[in-house]
Amino acid sequence: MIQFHNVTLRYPTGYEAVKKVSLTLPKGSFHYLTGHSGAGKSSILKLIYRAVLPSEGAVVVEGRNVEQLTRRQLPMLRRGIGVIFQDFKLLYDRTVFENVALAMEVAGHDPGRIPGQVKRTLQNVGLGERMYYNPIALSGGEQQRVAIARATVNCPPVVIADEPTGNLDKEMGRRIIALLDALHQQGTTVLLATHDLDLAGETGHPRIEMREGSIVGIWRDGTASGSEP
Amino acid sequence: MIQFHNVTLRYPTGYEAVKKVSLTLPKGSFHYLTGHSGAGKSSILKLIYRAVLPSEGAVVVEGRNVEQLTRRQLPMLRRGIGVIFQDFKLLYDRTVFENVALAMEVAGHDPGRIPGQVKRTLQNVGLGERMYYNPIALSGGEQQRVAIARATVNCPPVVIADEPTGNLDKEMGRRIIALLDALHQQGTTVLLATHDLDLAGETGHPRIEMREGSIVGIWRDGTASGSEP
Amino acid sequence: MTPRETESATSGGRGGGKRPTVRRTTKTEPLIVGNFHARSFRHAWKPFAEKSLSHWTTTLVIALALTIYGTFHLLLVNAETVLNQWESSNLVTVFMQRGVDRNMLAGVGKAIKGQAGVTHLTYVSPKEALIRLKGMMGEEAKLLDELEENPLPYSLEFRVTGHNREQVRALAREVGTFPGVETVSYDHQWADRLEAVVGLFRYVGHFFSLLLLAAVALIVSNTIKLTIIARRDEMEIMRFLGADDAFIKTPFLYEGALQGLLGASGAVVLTGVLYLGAHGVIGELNRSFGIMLSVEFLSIGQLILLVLVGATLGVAGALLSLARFLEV
Amino acid sequence: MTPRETESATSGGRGGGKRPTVRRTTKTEPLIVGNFHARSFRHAWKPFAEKSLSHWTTTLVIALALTIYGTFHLLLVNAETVLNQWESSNLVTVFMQRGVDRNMLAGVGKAIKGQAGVTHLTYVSPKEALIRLKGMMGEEAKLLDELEENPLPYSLEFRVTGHNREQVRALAREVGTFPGVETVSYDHQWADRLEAVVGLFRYVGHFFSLLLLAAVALIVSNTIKLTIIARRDEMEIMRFLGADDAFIKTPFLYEGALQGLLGASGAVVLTGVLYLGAHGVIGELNRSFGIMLSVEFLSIGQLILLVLVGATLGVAGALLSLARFLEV
Ligand SMILES: Nc1ncnc2c1ncn2[C@@H]1O[C@H](COP(=O)(O)OP(=O)(O)OP(=O)(O)O)[C@@H](O)[C@H]1O
Ligand SMILES: Nc1ncnc2c1ncn2[C@@H]1O[C@H](COP(=O)(O)OP(=O)(O)OP(=O)(O)O)[C@@H](O)[C@H]1O
Ligand SMILES: [Mg+2]
Ligand SMILES: [Mg+2]
Repeated sequence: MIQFHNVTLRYPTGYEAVKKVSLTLPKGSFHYLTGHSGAGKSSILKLIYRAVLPSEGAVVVEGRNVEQLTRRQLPMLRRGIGVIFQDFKLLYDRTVFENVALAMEVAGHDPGRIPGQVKRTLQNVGLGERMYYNPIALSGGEQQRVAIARATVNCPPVVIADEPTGNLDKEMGRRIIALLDALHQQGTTVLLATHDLDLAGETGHPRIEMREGSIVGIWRDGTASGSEP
Repeated sequence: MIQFHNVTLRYPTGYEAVKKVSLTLPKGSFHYLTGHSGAGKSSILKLIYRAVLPSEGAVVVEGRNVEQLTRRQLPMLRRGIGVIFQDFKLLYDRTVFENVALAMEVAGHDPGRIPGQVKRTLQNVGLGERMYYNPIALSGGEQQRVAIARATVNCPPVVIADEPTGNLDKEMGRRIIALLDALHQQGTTVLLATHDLDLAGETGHPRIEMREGSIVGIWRDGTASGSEP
Repeated sequence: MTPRETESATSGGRGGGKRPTVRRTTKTEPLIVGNFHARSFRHAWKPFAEKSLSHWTTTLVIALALTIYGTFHLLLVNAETVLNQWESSNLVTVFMQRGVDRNMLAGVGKAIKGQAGVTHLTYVSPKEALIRLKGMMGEEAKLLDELEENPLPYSLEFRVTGHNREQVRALAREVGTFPGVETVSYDHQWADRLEAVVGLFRYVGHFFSLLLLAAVALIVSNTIKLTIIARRDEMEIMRFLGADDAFIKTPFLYEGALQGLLGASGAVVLTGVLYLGAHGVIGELNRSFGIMLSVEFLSIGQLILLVLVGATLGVAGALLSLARFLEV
Repeated sequence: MTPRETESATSGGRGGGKRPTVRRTTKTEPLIVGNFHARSFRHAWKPFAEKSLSHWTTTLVIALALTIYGTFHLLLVNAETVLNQWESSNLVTVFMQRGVDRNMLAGVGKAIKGQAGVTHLTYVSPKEALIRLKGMMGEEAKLLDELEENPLPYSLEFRVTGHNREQVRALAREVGTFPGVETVSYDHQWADRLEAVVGLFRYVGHFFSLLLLAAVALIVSNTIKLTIIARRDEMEIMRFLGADDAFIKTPFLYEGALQGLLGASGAVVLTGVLYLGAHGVIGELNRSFGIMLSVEFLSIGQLILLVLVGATLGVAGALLSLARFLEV
């Protein structure tokens, strides 16, 4: 469960990217997060995995206020959240396999289990063939899928995706959504930021709409409801 | 004018990303380049600004075979081509203004003319307010627009755009297309790779469709024609 | 026709300092070593194994710095040895009172022999002493021919070993109280001079030693910074993936230690080469001074110390870099 | 409440080695300097101005290396000066034949004064000579009391300056042929010894000098590599924007030159400090040896040379890095 209590995020420039946002994402839910460019989608996601700290209010993940995590607890939080970054954040000096394996190494997994799990995950995103290439040898869309594989390889309870289909054609985009949906079926909490309203409308999941830092509505099955308290 | 004569691009992995492509983009034309993820769109663009050399065939830009350019001629070629990279390639240790100004510095423009031109271009993409921020302080879509500003600030005869709207909402996407269209009206040759078929269909410009490294058709005003000789 | 890439303007491309090559390995999968320290060590060793110029040149520079450090100490050690040799082979001359006979002389000789460290005791007869004096006087010796009677007393000479200057002085004072002894003389002018030279050396050496050790730490810190910068993307990503401090920092500590250890080992070799090379010059010195300098190499203990100093400075440099560049 | 960013795991973030700060400048726009070289210099100076630890520590390390280099030369220069002083202030003693009178003595003295480089000519009477001899003999002087007549001849002493050993020898031989001169003696044992010491120094010094100069080039190359790696994205991007070689490379050459120049300047200062500090020790040496060593500092020419060596090595290091890491 992820909760935002009246959260405001003011960047050092003074710009308020998130304004008094309150939000609850129940365990095992799947939400889209939409809004214009600069609406604050990425900022919301960053608050969850504590890439930024709220200026006001509290972000609570699995019952813990992220702001009060100690140095030793922060890594644990992040291991529980698989993040697909808008800019991928891949390592270009190692193979696709090693990029994905890193997530498991960092989490301290049994080394014997790593290769099998990494391969399975890469095959899921259609990159079984490209496993031992460097990401530099992949197209934009293929890199995006590596990022997806890395975020999901540890089967984290929460997956956060920032424009995971921005570089993908419709078909591949649908495949990725289906993949995240499958994780959701297994109980993973998913939050997916996208600017593609069509894609967000295709599955029956609720859509949180942002505008200029505020949540203007949550749409469920095509009907709007007001912002949650 | 940009011409591909039977161009094949084989990457060091042995993968043929571009297969015997012949293509003519007349001076002042505007083409979309579409295709699935991994179809070879970015590879076609890279061949034009000589980020990669063809394995077979010849790429001819403004009457010159790019492969035969000397060390001194390559920079001249590139100054004539404004590239919007799929991954932006911005510098995060300087301001938006400086990022865009760099393109003018590199091209050896009169320093007195630089600030005015840079500001005008940034205002065109809606970033007049964000000029003295670092790109790190911008949203994904805003960064994409900085990349667009940098590619166009020198008013190059050719503009090449790789998914310039991948991180933008529909509205902002249209604005960017309109901006590139305006350049096209002034005589700039534009080639725009995108996976967004809707967007590509909205303007009347021809669309080159790729599949697995080959051009499968060129669509003009909704009708398909065969690949050019 | 092979494909050509002109994509990356620097050899670093987007990856580390290494050109990102497209690997298509035949082996099924890369080795993932389980042990945390094995992993850290692998990461630390990687740039060395990949023949990173900066890592090896840094190692060379550290080796140079520690060689200079080691050489200074070698010189100091040897200068002190020389000083001690000079002192301990000090010639002490005991002049007997006029009229002392051979019996009394023998008694004093026996008493002297009883003292610790006394070697090479010789009796000098008045006749022998006169011949020596003539030798000393050279041109002016002729005037001694005019003496009717040999005016010189019996004397005794001996050398002392294993004594420092203070102890020699005490011994001389004691011998001076023996019955029949007129006066005791010994020479320490040379020792004074050498001590001044050694003092200069020590001054310069300590000055440079401090600076050099600081330099080594800074050089290591610089190379570590290089690695940190080259790996900053990796570290940022690892943080987001949930890596803890130990996971991120330990490889750098290993790298620093490795840097220092390799540098120190290089220094040991270089110092050795220098030592062997200096042998010829020292031989010449020996001939010139008419002495037998036996120059010593650093002891095993000192060598181990040198290597430990290297490793410690390496780790210190790594910590410096981590504190400075890895804000956490 | 101020906003807090924990975004970047390294201080480098995505930019250079510097934490990317969000600037909202009040000045209207950044200065874009037109001149190509001004731009290159600005870029080269930037890390220094930003107090980049690695740039300043590299500068310090270069300063140290060049200080050691400079100090060796200082020591060599001074050792050679000392050698020359010793030789040229060599005391030459001229013993006259028995029975030579004051007139003849004066004649010889005049002839000697006519020779180049002769200073401090003094006449030593037989009486004076006897007193000195007694002083030399110490305990054994008593036997001289028994002489009825002073057997010593007249003698002359003088020093020669500006002569090397060979020239002193030739002079002595010539004076030996003057009428009434019995024999001429001079001492060059000391010079031999010092020459051996200087030889050792020269050996060690040259060994280290070569290594140190190589080290300086390598260190510079390392720091330049640091900048290249930190700026590799920038350079790749500039290449794609159409930058030519000069635009990309010149700032690095400036940076190398700057690094070397600053290091060399530091070395000049350090050497100076060391020189002043050594004064005390040298004074002690002077007292101990009973000599007047006037230690010289490096000449203006040598200082300029040192700075030029620094700059050259800096540029060499930059070229090395560019060749190695900036594949073009
Ligand atoms: N580090 C930062 N410092 C200052 N301002 C920032 C920072 N990051 C983002 N902003 C600003 O906050 C606003 C929201 O940014 P955010 O990245 O959350 O937008 P977004 O909804 O993800 O947009 P996009 O769809 O374009 O990625 C933007 O206007 C941006 O300029
Ligand atoms: N440097 C490279 N080395 C080896 N293979 C490469 C390299 N770059 C691209 N490829 C491969 O070539 C194919 C075409 O890549 P390209 O980047 O042109 O695709 P794209 O059409 O731009 O796809 P996307 O829409 O996902 O960006 C891909 O399958 C990719 O894996
Ligand atoms: Mg975003
Ligand atoms: Mg692409």
